[in-house]
Amino acid sequence: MSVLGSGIFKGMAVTLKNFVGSYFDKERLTTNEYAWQANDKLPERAGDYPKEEAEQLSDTTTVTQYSRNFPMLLHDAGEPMDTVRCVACQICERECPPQCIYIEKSTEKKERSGNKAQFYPATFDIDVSVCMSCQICVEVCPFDAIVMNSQFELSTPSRFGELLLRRDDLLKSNDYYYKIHPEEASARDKRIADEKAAKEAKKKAAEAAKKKAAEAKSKSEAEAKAKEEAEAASKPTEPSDTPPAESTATPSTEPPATPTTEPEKEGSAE
Amino acid sequence: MTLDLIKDILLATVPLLIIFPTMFALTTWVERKALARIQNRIGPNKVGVPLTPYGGKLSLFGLGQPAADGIKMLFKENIVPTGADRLFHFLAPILSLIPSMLVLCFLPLDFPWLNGEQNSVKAFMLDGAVIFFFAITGLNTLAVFMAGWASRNKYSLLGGMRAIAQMVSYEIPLVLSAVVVVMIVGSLNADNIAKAQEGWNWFVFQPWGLAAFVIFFIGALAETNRSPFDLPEAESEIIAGYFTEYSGFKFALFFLGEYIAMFAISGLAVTLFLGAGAGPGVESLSWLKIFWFLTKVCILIGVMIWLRGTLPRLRVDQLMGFAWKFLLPLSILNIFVAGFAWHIKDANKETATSVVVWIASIIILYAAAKGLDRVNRAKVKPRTYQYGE
Amino acid sequence: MTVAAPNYELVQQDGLETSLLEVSMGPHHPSTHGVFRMDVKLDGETVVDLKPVFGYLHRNHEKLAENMSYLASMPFTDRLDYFNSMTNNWAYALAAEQLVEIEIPERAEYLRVIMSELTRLVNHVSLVGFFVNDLGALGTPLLYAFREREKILDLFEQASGARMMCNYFRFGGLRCDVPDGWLDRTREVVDRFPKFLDEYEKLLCENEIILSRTQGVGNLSKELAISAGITGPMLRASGVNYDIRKVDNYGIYERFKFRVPYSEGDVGDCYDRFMVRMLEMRESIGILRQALDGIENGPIMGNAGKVFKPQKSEAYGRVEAPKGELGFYLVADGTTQPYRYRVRPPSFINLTVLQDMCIGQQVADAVIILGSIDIVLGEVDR
Amino acid sequence: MNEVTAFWMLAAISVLGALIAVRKRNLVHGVFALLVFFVGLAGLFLLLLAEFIAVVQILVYAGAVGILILFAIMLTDRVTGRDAFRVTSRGSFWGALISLAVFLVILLPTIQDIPTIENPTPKETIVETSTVKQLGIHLIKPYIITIEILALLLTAALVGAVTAAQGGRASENEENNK
Amino acid sequence: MSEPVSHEPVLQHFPDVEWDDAFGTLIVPVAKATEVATWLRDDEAFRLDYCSNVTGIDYLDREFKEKVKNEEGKTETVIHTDPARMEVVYHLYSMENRTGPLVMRQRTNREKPEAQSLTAVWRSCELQEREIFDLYGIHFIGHPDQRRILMWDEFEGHPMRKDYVEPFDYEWEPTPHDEILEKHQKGTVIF
Repeated sequence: MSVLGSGIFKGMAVTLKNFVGSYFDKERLTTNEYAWQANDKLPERAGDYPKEEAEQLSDTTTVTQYSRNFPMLLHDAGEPMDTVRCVACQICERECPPQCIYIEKSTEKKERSGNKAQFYPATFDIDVSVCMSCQICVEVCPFDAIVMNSQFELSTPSRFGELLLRRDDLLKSNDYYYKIHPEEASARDKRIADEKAAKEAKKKAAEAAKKKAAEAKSKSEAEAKAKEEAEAASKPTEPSDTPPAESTATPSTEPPATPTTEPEKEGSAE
Repeated sequence: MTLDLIKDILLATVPLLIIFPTMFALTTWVERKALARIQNRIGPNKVGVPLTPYGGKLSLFGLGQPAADGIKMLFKENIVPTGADRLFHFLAPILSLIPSMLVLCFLPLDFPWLNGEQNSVKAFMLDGAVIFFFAITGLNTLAVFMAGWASRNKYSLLGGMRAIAQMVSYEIPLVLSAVVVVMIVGSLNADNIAKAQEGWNWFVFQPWGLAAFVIFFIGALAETNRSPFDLPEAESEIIAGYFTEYSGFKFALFFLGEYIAMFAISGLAVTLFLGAGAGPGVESLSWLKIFWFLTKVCILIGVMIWLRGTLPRLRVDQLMGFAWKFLLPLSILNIFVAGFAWHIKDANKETATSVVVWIASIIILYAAAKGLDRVNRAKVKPRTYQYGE
Repeated sequence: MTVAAPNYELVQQDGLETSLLEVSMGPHHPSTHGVFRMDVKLDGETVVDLKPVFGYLHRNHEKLAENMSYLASMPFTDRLDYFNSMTNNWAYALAAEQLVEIEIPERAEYLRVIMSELTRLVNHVSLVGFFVNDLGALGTPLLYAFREREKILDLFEQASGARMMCNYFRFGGLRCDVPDGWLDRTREVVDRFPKFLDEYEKLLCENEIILSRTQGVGNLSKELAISAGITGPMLRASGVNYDIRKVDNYGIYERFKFRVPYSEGDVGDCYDRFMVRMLEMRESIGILRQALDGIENGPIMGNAGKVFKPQKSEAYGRVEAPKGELGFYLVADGTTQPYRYRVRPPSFINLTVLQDMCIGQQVADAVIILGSIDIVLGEVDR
Repeated sequence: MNEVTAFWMLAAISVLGALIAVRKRNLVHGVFALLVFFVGLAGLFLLLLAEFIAVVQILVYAGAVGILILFAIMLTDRVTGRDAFRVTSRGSFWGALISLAVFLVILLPTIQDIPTIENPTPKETIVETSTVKQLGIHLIKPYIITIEILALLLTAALVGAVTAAQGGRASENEENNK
Repeated sequence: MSEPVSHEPVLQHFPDVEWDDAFGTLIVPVAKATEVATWLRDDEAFRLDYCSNVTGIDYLDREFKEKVKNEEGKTETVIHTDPARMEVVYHLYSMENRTGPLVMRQRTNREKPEAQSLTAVWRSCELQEREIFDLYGIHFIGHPDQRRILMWDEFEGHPMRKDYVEPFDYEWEPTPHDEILEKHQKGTVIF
């Protein structure tokens, strides 16, 4: 037999505890203010700024390093179009569930820094008003050319044009990628390097096998060399010529050595 | 003579018209802040006073929010639904504000510093102040009905019907619990009631007074449509009840009327049970009376906000049952308890009698409440839950 | 066996004619949990007739999926029951994995269980909040629930990059592994959760108003519940001990020790549905603890192959989603697109008995009965 | 600005309210006009310093009776009629004349007995004893029997009403049981 | 997985019922559907008291090319024809025995599709059959409340049918996505 109204009083005790607790207990008041609200600066669309500034700005528009919103195109250090990784193979376009990507292949091949000549995307549009950030394009890309950005403040006053991100809006440097998703970026680069090294080692091994008949004993040396090269390749690309002003710990100089296991590429890439 | 009359009228009404709407504005802010904190949010904290036209502002924990709300309400479009009764749709918010404003005059609030040291100013000096209060509060019902009927909306109509039934029902325990005080004091005059409680002789410190206060407070919650009795505006059931179709300043007037009614009824509760302006230091500084009075009102409002943040609402039949089957018998019993206490009062053996009165009253009232609760509570089987593998 | 919808006869008293008030509750009514409409006929405040109206959010999800590759409709399953994208993913993956034989790695199975039980916590805790909100509680319990839900959504975000539309499961495993330290953070959240549940129960379970509002409201008998295909907590509240985690033992659920709470009586009212969910959360925490203890490092993706192209066959995969049995029925015709793709949405079928439960109750009860069914319109309308 | 002005204003409001209440075909409008009349009357009572009567006027007539009528109206099917369609009965002129005559015959002597407003009773005598108290004493002392009989009657009526309502519900339950 | 139900007793009890081994399903003639369903629900051995899922399927006339190895070990293309038909698939479980599923089909023609409503047997069919009626146009004989459910009442056609052609979208308004879709249509990308 309970006291009359005891349930109500218990409930009121809980709310009182929460009321008082919200002033003292961080657990009870988990709300954070927007970064830009703290210093009374209105957010601007990153696309309105010159590239370097935009990349700095995205500090304030990134929530956590894990949040992934809308795809972007990666390029290595240097002039974006010279180092873009995308070869316009159009797999992502085909696999995109809401069909928001449009790619036009370039007519001629173009030399990339350090790589052999490849096609490049003449047009690469993503309609972010349709994109649902499902990351299937990232998953199916065989060249690690498309990764997820983390900008979410993309509201614009107009419905046309500005929500259709063009190729130049989408091109982002690897440094920027390191900045917004450090763990993921280093893991990805490590994997790329490993794959490259494995490939080269294989190639070397094959060559060595050919030469084996002639020079059997040089095999071990070649492998040691391959290993060395793999280590060299695992270092990410050099920083861009004009590094962001406030990028204090540029990850490119010293990549965070967090060996996160990155998923193998799966899904259909037919 | 005419000039004197106008001066008197102004002196009597202007302070009330300044104090209570200001308190209303602050209360909306406090309520939002307090509810936010109860719900582990921050609440409004941005709107402040702009310092220069080019930027920079004084936030003051979002104290500018009521002003911003008011401005927003003023400039919103006034929408009258097609098929609505335009005249009544317009009159209803005004009619809901007038009674709540009017009853403020019956509170024992006088402003001593306004008209010289001796002549304190008071709006009304009526013998039947308490009963006047209830009569005029009852008029609110009509405004609610008007709003509900004139909107030509089924939800509004349902809300209006609920509101009328609720207000009519809860007026009875409200009046009956006030009767106890009237009976003991022997006057309907608010000033006499206040005078009877000077010092620390607040009626809430009597057993019957405590019971009557609790009943009165519950009734007051229902009269002002506050949670858990906010059925006429239950947003999960009937959208916003009788003011579903109101927008802009008309809605603001309803809002204002509702909060002023809250102040008024809390003011009456303070007058009847919490010693009106009594408090430490009132003998030397007469204006402290007003301070204490308003402080007590604010505490009651705070409890209302707290309840709003905690409780879900009742159902219509439960609400009516609670008024008629629980509060009404209890308040009638309380009248007898008060009579009994008054009857055996003995100046010679004050401590002994008061102890007897306390124990007897509490036992009687609690047993009655418990019994009523048991009778009224719906019969349900006790629940047991099993775990299957 | 089937129980027909009860008929309410208007009582005519002494020739006094009364007419019914027809109210269309929805689609923009605040407590229909989305765009849902109930055509209600009222006698005073008593519900005489109630007809649910669906389809405001209909986008023909099934047709869309039939014109897409198998993988491409995975992100769209998130949008079915947007509170529980993980279990939706799992049900779809389960059906597709029956079409082709894929071995799922150990770690992936563990992570699937962890994700789905976290989802169950998210769903039940916010459902109870919404339910009390429907009772008129101004959102306080809901916001407490959301405070805890945010922590779990943060975990989802860390794992998959998105808070709600996770799109995390793949045929044969998971899309990517969880980041470093994720399991520790999960353990922290899981360890803190019972403390929150204690507070929540103190706030809600003894409140006299909640008791009197929910007990005896919206009764659902055991027979009708079984016949109408009610599943999930709602079925167990009606006194049937049936949990697909136990019956089907899909995934690796047979490794965990957990109990299925169900009501002993056959009342099956709103209070039972509310309490069964509260009790289920405690069991989910138990599963989570065991799973976090048992998980080991390893691969997270089986050898699904590059192209998902099953042979001509059909499969029906079902999981115990927080709202009930979520089933996916796939008919493959040997191409990369499913020939028939059917979702068996729990909240849609649970709505079958809405009319039966509401007739004779008050308007206010109709709202909380709808709340206790726990519907998400993305799933109902598909 | 004195009592006379107030009197005329209140009188005008009351008469206007009463007229509108009679003339309006929209029932709800009519009821609210009637309420205006009641409140105006209460104001007149207040002017006569009969504050308790004024309170009762508002409490009973504006509050209770008004709401009762409103509830009755809500049970009817058609609330509004059109003001243009009005059947004026023949001989309305004679009716008005007769009612005026009755009014004069019955009320004129009473009106003449009342002290005129220009010469009101001195304030002090009224303020001395409050009307509420006087009324209470009168009700308890000379009219105690009447009051008790009235109370009994009202209680009987209340019990009767409850029984009637219960009877209705009982038959309903029986029907449900069938 | 829960224990599957053996279909043999059904075939013995009802000679009209066929068993399709490829899909593992009973094919029940429309006329007998209610009888079979009631028996399945009430029979002590089955007690299939829970109808989980009701699905409509639309088959157009289709030709399948299948590469089959013949006796000589050579691959050979065999052409199957799949006749046009409509099917209603029921997934039946038993809550009492915790067994299931047993899959049951009613097969009907495409021109005037009709099937027996099993709402009287399992109440859970009520909304699902309404949905099939709405999206496939299969008429359920004996359904208590056969109206459109997901599409609006004035809608014409049955959108889930394989030969359904989308009408001109009168609610169309331009979006930036149109540009992309147009390019998709012009280009090689076909979904």
